[in-house]
Amino acid sequence: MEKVVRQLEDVTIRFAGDSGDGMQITGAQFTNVSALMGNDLGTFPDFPAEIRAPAGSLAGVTSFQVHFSSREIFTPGEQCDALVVMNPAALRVHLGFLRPQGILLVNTEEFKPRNLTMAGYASNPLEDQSLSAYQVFSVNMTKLTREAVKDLKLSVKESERCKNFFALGMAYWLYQRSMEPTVQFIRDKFSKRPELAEANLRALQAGRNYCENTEQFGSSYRVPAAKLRPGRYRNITGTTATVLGMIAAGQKSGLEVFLGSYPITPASEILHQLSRYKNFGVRTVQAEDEIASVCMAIGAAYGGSLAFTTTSGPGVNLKAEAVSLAISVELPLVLCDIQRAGPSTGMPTKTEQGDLLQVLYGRHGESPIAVLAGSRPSDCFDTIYECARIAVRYMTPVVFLSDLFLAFGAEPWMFPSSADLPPIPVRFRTDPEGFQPFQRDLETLARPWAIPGTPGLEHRIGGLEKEHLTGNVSYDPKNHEMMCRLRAEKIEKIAQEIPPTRIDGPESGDLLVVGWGSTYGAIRTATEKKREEGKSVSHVHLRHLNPLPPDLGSILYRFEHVLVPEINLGQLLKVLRARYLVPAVGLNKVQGQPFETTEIEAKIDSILRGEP
Amino acid sequence: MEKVVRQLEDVTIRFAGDSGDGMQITGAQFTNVSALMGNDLGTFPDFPAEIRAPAGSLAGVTSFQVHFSSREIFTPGEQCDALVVMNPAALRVHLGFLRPQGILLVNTEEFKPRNLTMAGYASNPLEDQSLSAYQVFSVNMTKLTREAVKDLKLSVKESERCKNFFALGMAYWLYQRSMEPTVQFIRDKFSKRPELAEANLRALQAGRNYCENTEQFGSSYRVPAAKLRPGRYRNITGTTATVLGMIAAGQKSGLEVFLGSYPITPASEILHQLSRYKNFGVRTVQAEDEIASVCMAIGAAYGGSLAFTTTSGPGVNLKAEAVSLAISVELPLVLCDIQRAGPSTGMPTKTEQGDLLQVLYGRHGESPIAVLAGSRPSDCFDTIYECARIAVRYMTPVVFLSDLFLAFGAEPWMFPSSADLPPIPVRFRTDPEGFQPFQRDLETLARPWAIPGTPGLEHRIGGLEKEHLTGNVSYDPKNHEMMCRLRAEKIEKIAQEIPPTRIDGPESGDLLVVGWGSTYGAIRTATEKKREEGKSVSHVHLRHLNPLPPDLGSILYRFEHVLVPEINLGQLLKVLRARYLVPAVGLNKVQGQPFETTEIEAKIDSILRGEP
Amino acid sequence: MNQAAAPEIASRPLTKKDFESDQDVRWCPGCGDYAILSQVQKVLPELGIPREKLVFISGIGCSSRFPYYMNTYGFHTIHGRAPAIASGLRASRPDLSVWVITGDGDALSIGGNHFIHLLRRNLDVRILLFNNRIYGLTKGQYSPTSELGKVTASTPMGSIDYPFNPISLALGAEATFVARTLDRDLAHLHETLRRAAAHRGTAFVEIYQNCNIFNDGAFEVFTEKETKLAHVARLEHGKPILYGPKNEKGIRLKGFQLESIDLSKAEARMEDLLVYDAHCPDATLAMIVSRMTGENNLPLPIGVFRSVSRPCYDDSLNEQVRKAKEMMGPGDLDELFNSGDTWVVQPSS
Amino acid sequence: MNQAAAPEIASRPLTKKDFESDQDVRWCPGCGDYAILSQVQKVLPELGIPREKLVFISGIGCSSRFPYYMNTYGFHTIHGRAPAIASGLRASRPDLSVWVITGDGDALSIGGNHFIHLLRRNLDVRILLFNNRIYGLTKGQYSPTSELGKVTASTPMGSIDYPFNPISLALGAEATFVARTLDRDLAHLHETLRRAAAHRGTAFVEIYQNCNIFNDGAFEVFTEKETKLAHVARLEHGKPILYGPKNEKGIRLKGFQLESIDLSKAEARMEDLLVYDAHCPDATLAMIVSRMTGENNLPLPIGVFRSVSRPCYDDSLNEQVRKAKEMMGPGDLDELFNSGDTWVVQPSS
Ligand SMILES: Cc1ncc(C[n+]2csc(CCOP(=O)(O)OP(=O)(O)O)c2C)c(N)n1
Ligand SMILES: Cc1ncc(C[n+]2csc(CCOP(=O)(O)OP(=O)(O)O)c2C)c(N)n1
Ligand code: SF4
Ligand code: SF4
Ligand SMILES: [Mg+2]
Ligand SMILES: [Mg+2]
Repeated sequence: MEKVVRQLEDVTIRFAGDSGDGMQITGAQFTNVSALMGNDLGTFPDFPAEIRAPAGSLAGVTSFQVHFSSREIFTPGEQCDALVVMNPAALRVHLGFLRPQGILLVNTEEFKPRNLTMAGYASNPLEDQSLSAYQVFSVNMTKLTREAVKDLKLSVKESERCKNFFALGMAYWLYQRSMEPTVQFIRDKFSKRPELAEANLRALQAGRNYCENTEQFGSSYRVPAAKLRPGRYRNITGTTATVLGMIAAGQKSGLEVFLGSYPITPASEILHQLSRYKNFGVRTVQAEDEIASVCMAIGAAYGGSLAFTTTSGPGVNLKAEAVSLAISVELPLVLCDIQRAGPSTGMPTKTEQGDLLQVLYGRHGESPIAVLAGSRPSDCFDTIYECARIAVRYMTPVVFLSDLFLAFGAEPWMFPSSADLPPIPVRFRTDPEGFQPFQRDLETLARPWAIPGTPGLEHRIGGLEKEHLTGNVSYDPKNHEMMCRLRAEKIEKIAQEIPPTRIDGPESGDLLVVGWGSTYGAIRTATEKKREEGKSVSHVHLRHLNPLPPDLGSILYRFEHVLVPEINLGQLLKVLRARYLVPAVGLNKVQGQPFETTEIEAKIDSILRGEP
Repeated sequence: MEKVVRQLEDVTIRFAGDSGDGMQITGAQFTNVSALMGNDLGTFPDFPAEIRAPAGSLAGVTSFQVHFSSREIFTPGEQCDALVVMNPAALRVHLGFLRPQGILLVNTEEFKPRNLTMAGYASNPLEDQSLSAYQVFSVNMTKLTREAVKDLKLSVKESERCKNFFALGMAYWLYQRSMEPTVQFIRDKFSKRPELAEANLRALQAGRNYCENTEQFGSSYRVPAAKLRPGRYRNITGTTATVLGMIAAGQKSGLEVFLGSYPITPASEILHQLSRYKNFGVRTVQAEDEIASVCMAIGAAYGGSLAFTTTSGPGVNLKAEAVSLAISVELPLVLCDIQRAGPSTGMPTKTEQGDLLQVLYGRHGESPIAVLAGSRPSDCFDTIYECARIAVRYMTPVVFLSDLFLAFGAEPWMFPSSADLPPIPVRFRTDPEGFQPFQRDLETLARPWAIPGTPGLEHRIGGLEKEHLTGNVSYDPKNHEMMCRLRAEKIEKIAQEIPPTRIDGPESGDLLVVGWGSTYGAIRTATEKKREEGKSVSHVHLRHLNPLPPDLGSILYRFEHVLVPEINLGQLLKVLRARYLVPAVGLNKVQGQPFETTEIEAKIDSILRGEP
Repeated sequence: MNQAAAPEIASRPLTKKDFESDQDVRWCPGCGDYAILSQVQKVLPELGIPREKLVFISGIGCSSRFPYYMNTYGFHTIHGRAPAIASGLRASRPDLSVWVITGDGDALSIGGNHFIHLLRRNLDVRILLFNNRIYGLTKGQYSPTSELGKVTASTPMGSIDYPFNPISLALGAEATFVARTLDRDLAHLHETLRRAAAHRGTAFVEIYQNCNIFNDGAFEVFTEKETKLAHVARLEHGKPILYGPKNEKGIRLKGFQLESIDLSKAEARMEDLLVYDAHCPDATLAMIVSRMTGENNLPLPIGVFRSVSRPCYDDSLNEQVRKAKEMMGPGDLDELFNSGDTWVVQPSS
Repeated sequence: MNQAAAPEIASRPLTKKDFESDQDVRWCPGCGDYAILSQVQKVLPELGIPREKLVFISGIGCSSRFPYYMNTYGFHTIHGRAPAIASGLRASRPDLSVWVITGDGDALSIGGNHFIHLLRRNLDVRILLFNNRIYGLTKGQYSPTSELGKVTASTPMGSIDYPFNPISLALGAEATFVARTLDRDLAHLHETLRRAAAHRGTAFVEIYQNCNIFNDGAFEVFTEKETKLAHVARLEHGKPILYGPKNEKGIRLKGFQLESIDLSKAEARMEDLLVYDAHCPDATLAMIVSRMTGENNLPLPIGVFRSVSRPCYDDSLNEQVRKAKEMMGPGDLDELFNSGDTWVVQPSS
């Protein structure tokens, strides 16, 4: 049978199954192949909070979504065009994300009464017409895999474990992906167990052949290469981008990188990855708790290291007192907050932007701090690099905000060459002549970085209020006010280096959508769409949240309406309204999930229609 | 010689000396006598951060200020009419607070080269004309005291230690105070050492006689009794008012009071005082740190106690994660933040209002909390009582904000009778029928308080997101949003019980001054003064900072200008601007000192003159 | 509420089933936590404490999910703080039986301070520490009980943190009851839980627990049939410390060192053996024995290391409250308001 | 920076004066802190460490004001966290000599967790704990070392918290160097500081310090001429534990109990006495001896309880960095960027 190949601009596919089903590897392979085929990409994995919940349970479902395209894209996709489910629980959890008429590839083997019950199905959805809105392809992948490998003398368990590659083979046929990179991957991965390599290869091939040969599938799809900026690319998650940014900042500043951390989802992965780069002189310490981890970083910063501490919301609470010390003694430090859904333990494996106000204001007294946020996985590299640069230039702690969606999401990154990175000049104070620990640089108001070990600069610092210039303890009323204002002014000074704000869309008009952090992709896509529809809608995405860009106020005033979409109940919104007195409104979602483009589009439409 | 007695409306006197000089007792006696004579009063002590710095050093100076009046007053006074200094260091530190032409009583004995040098004087100010702006009375109080007691066979040290009563005797003559209460006090205090009682009595009398008999003093002053509301009064500090409020809330709710605390200035005194009331069933625990102390309070609240935790700024940082847990599991708890000057250790013995934003926003995720602030020492009673009432009625943590100035300041309090206090009804859930741990009361959105020990209500709670009604762990996206919004709505509901906002001055006009916390007295005095001058200036002082009073917005819009004076860099200001989009401006002071009325007056004038 | 009350006896005998909640248990299949849960559910009916008087308080970690599975009162709190929350509850509610469930990370890393302070205060609380020598919930970082050199997600070149010995640490922190048991030795686990329940004061039980995902087999030699008898010695008060497949080995003290002797050998004498004393007021013996870790030809001791009586913080606190009421009379609010120097302002006529 | 370097010898011999800063010392007159400050300033010149290589890190408390008075690098941090800040500094700067100054509240109450973790990690840091058994700076609340029944500002009816024994706690936390000395015994203080300085690893020194304002005389029997000889025993490695005005008393082991014997009596024999071994790999002996507190007819031991060698966390960390560089070569940024699967997008022609 000759099959039709249709061309599509972009496709979102999601692989979902039990924790033991290998969905993460499957998704990663699909991603890799698509990257090598020249598509633009966005990916996002989704894990359960339980480590390995009972097989077949709803709690045990894990998934990986790939959005690949022949044009530039900014998100890992929202509604899926295709969904691969390995069992009833996966169907139950993920069906809601499949668009009407979407392709549903189902592994029928697991649709047995026990599993159906565990997934909360009263009847078998494959048989009760409840899936009639979709193009359902029911295939017993497990059985077909067993058969494909049966003469290899593997145990049943080992045989069946190859079924994810069967599913991948089907997906490869469906979207006309090249097999070669995955064939190579399997050969490498199982180089010590050739029989397993063979089994997985057969499963992959069998899946592909099944689609090619059976009548079930009438057409396949092609997504041509995208026109990306020429250059060398790699796929990168927000986490890896952050880690590389830390190392790059260390190399470019000539400082040794120190990380004090305590494991917490979704930040732990930074600790894991960074700890592998000791050959860059990187020191990572897993401390006894968050307080110790930030204190260790402060100790290292005091000693002249480029110090980081990584955590998520609950850890930021615990670090606040020590961050306040760093503000008071004016030492450089980057606090990375990889946000997750709160309050309290909340939903630790779900995303949120709930910590903006806490990092801005969550310390006692007047303790101003710089705050920057990454906006897409690859942007985490540039943002953390800039955080480090500001920290050492202004001698101040800086907060790097990211979130679970950014940290785990991935996209192609045209990586820079080290020579092109902005310099991070650091000069430790060494001259004892006229040294005063709190004498400030006129341009930045930074105090000198005078590290222990430097002869002649012996001095004392501490958390009590310090006398201007000398740094001696002072309870003088006017001095305290001066120091409070100087610390605030120093942070405000950072604004002098913020580049002009980029506006996507017209410079003035009906509506400006202002975002920060991981909402970038959804807002960008939605606002572009609206402009394509001829609407006067622009987009500003803030990297610098404190201080805000100096030109922001004048931009805001040029628009009729201002909309601030956030994955919280309106935090940047409060900041902008207080600062600029603009009647901005929020679009707020707190579901542990990113925005869907359509949600933002709908809000834009309603504002433009003049609805309240 | 016949001496003149002049009548004054009000007077501020400050006693200042070395830590060992007994200035606190002296001030307290002056206060007590003035109260019994019917004056209205405000007092404020000032301690150094060091426990007992070297005698004669600037760091060792301590003082006590008394403002007493024949009309109603609201502050412990600002510029002093009279200053008593026991040594050069005290003169150096406090002279700036004496008004021009003010009375300066100096103990000359200590004005020796060594002490002058320690105080940083190059020449003796008593001799170099530098005090010519004041009415200086130089008296060798130490020597005169020694002489007065010389036949009592005391050691020199013991004799000299009576000199504070000599100074007090002088002050009593100067302001025509009755001696009797202090005579009684001395007899009681030294009942076991009659020779010391005698010595102090002689010193007191000698001081008075000295003024009466020498030519040095031409006139004395009388401040008649004030027309206070009839009733029974006592003098009360903010701290004691807070402690009594806690006990009262316990008694009226029928709950046992539990305090988990860790010592920190200026909050420790609450722990000290409350721990003396075990006969009220009060349990106080000094925990190993702030985290443990709030966690113990949460444990006690879970068990059905009326739970408090007390601290200052740095401790609030540390408690944030646990407060977030209390918000998530919806347990009642009152967190008392007695603010001091930050950031970091800052100036621990100085006042500030620097923690408003931290208590509002200093937690991860969306974790809304109720916040109330006391405005004068006696108001701490009503405010903490209201905090406790809200906590148990809405099943939520509530923040009680006070500060060092309120905590240590004192004023007369017409105390209520317990019967007049608002009821605090509490009903623990006991009926297992239809029990759901997160089913809400329709009026308050509070969940039931179902304490361990209740048969049939066994259930589990925790910091993970909870399913509406059942409280089971839930990762459902829509449920999370619903719960976040319900928690926020519950806090907003409290607004339904906030009484109409009291406006001092016209209901609309040129300028509204909005304050919160300990700035009450200064703002009230300044705005009254301006109204007396015929200016259209009103005053609103907020007890409820979250939620804000429902009528506040409409009040703000009725004034041309809004001024928000704060002892910080503009925190309530941010909140009001963001919420109501009013172009309010701030008057900000961060010197570890309260406002002076004149500072507020000057700002009012400049706004009314249209200056930016 | 808040009156000290002897735990009432429930009206009908409870069974294990009564202690199972309706929530699906979500640990990995094969996790040692299952066995512990099951034994706790089996021990409770034997204690005669009514279900509503039982409270399980946990921190965060795989182990800390425990309370959800118990049909008693339960509170899954925050990482490391369960001992403090339990302290507040117990200090104010002497009628409740309070149990802390924690992990090696939860109790000894972030929660280390609350752990040692609870032990010294000796509130009447049980602490069950599930020691799997790894962070399970956060996917496999090393913990304060992980061995030196361990390669984990956060230590690609091996751990360089010298581990705590939880028993030694507890003894150094003035604990009054210290025990160790194993997830796989059900009878011993059962018995140890019973003893912990019987102790008045803080009862600390370290339970070796297998995490078959991130640290599988960490305690294998102590739990597998072939090796366990040769490597595990049960401490029994008043008896010599014996072990070996036929109890043919014993522990003898030589100076301050312990040594293993083979009783089947000629020169070895039973009388030389160390007779265990768990009730010794001094913790020294327990301390020496805690240093045996199943290595260097010495066995791993399990059982009760120490069990002595000392006043509980909660009892003392309640006693102070009682005494204050007795001495000063129950507080009267109006009297309280009206104390110190007061004065009257008369209505002006 | 950051290279391991043997502390250089300063160019001219330093004196006590060199270590005095220009700040006025602001402790209460008569406070024991003065004596400690002075001895530290006297010991330092003897160590041959250049001033700029010395860093004093403190928490919050009266004692923690210490760094301000030292003409070295100094960091007065936040309450309880000095051990963690010191750890970060030392882990990244092996060339510095790092000293932690702390109090009984700072180290054992709020800072308890960092304290025990520093000890187990054994970073090369000295901890001087000024134990006055009270919170001085916050005006007299009881501390974790205050005795039961103590009446303080926060315990009007007496403390009910059973205190820590800091030496025992440190030993239970795997400390490698543990010592005790007294503010009033200058020679002993001096010598103990010297030994602590010489230890490679975490050297913990508890210093009994009189707070004459809030807890005056807490250690009087151990410091006053009339009583001290009868109540204090000096531990010396390899020697029997003797005390008494004429060293006529000694300590003997009886089972696991220590007892005092009077050598002037007939039946007492010198050979029966416990010979102290501070270098014993096992901490048992130190633990037993730590239980003597100067009460019950037994003396208070002072001196070095334990001094053993174990790899330091900081050394191991630096070794891993060295090894990684050796194995993988010093990192190259461009290579790092360009790793994993990469692909090229060609300019469209
Ligand atoms: C304040 C805070 N920090 C970190 C975490 C992340 N966290 C959760 S559990 C855990 C460690 C769990 O280890 P353990 O106590 O040994 O329990 P196990 O999972 O092994 O049973 C960590 C680091 C958290 N939830 N909260
Ligand atoms: C986070 C925090 N909590 C509490 C305090 C208040 N505080 C300062 S020092 C101290 C205790 C001091 O006792 P100790 O460590 O024994 O030192 P000492 O003054 O006796 O030398 C306390 C509770 C603080 N500064 N910071
Ligand atoms: S990760 Fe380990 S400890 Fe956690 S549930 Fe799984 S097996 Fe058990
Ligand atoms: S309060 Fe005590 S410890 Fe503090 S300085 Fe005074 S005497 Fe020393
Ligand atoms: Mg564990
Ligand atoms: Mg102390």
